[in-house]
Amino acid sequence: MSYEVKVEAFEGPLDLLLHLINRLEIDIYDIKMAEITTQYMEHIHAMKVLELNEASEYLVMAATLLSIKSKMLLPIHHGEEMEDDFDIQMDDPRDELVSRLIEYKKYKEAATSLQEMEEERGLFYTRPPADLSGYHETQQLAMFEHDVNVFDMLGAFQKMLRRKQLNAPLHTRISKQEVSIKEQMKHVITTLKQGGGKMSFYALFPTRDKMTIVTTFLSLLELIKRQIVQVEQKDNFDELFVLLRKGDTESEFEDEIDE
Amino acid sequence: MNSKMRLMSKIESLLFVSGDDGLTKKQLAFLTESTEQEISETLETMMQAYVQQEDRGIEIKQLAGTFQFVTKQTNVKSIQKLVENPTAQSLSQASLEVLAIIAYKQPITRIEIEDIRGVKSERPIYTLAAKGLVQEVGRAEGTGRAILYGTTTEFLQYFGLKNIKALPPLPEEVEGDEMEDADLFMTKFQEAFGNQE
Amino acid sequence: MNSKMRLMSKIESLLFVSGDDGLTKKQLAFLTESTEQEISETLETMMQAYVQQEDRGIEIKQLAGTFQFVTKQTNVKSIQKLVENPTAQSLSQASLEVLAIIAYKQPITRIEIEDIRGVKSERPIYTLAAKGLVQEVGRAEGTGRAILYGTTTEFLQYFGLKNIKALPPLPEEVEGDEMEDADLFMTKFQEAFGNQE
Repeated sequence: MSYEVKVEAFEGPLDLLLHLINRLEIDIYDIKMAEITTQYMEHIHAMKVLELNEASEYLVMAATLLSIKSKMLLPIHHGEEMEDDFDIQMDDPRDELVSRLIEYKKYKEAATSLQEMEEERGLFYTRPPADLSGYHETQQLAMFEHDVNVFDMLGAFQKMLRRKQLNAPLHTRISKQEVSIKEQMKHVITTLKQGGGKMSFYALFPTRDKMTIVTTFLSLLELIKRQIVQVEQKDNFDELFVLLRKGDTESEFEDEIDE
Repeated sequence: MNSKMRLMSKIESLLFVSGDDGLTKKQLAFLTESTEQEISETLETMMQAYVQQEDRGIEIKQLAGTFQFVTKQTNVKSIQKLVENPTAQSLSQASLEVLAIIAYKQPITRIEIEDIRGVKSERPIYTLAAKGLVQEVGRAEGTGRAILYGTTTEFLQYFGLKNIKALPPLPEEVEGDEMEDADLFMTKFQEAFGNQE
Repeated sequence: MNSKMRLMSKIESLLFVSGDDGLTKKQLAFLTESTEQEISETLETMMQAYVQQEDRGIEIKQLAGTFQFVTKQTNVKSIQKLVENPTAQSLSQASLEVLAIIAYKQPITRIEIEDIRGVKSERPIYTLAAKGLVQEVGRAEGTGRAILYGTTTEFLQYFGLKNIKALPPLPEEVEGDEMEDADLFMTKFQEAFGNQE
């Protein structure tokens, strides 16, 4: 491979194709199928696409490219008459792909201008409405404007988070209570017991909180090191399982952990 | 003249307390007991004056349908010192793409969004909904009655837009009905590919 | 002179965004990168100017060592009118905020809700309870035995939710980048582990 490809660099097969078209300086209306297919294949190999969530999308696109490529080869094997027929009767096999690419490109560019607007908007600040409760003489019933839905509620919450961004650093802030590795080790063991001694690795990470993920991970490493748990994976890309070593009682773990 | 200054003073008070909710011309007229015409003229004068006066740190902007006070861009550095994680909020590339599609194509279903992007888009849609930037605006007809997504007022506020029409035009429109093409694509591909095998 | 005007502009921006909390001279000096002496002099000038200029609707008030903007007393009637005819938006905002907090953090006390929002929340809670969307679900342990609030079945019905778990995730929990980091983390971890065996 001539150069390294970053996994996060592409938003999917269309994004990758646009990147290649741009880099190879290909006319989007006259895509050289052989060249782009080769390049595309090389890239998805380099990206270890099988590990990505979008693996199937990348593979379907690979099949599409191969299919178009082979269709374009067809008329060459026939005589000139056939080629004429081909031109009259059939569309260019690339048409659908081209229009998809152009459509996607439009929104990719629109996304870029949204990003610019986002940056620009970051240059000025508003303030939340003042607390006017002091002006109220009587308790008032607040009614919702229209039918509100869950998303309105989330929107309101989001607005509040933005408001809370202000003022924060000049006051003393109570940092989130961090879970210690020791505590997390105990938690992992309890979870494993509840799961019958064997659980999917991913099931041990039900949270998206980065701090907790890291702590859980470190606690697992520690547990493995102390041979309290072991990890099992049958084949590459198979699910990973965490196993609690049998025959140990809770108190033993407690003792080991507290050491 | 004096009455105009009094009106300006009232408007300043009202816009100050209403914060990022802002107020419309109609609301300002009602609250200050003046005509919408007077409000329009006075707002015009004020908006110019705030920008021109170098000792002012705020100005009036029309955002998400209302008039609101915002800080001047020149002071962004001082304010960012006050704000926690000033840049933490920016959206990911995936979210921006999905948001662009929803903004220009609304109302639109998840499947239609995924057809355009060529990848699953459940997660960015979720993130955008959770951030209050898009919401369910209805249900598509036909089987499944898929959720239709559209942008919110928060979207306008977030990107500093007066209203949805203030979005910049999409890069040159392509001839033909692309959505149909995109929808047909998979079917055709499957047929073509199936034959080849 | 010009630098003094720039300082005034910065102070106006900062006092504007800091709202009811206000800022001390020391904080203002830090944020604007000037001396407390400069801040004192400039604030003095500004405080006088705001009072004298009839077209201004806000003025600077010193409260317990902090400086903050308040609306001018002369405009109290207009603000009173706003309070009596609140924009539907502002009402919804407060109620929805409190509702979101209760829905996601239940059971929760009023004090905890106020800690999250940073403002008094008695009224919105009262309103939501009156509408049957939230209710007392128990008492907190410890002194005072504060009321714990939670959502009702009526709440689920109102928002068309099957159960409380059907709520979409909170924005902080789906923060795009964090999720990506987590995914990447898992991938890397898996690689590392695969090799180890």
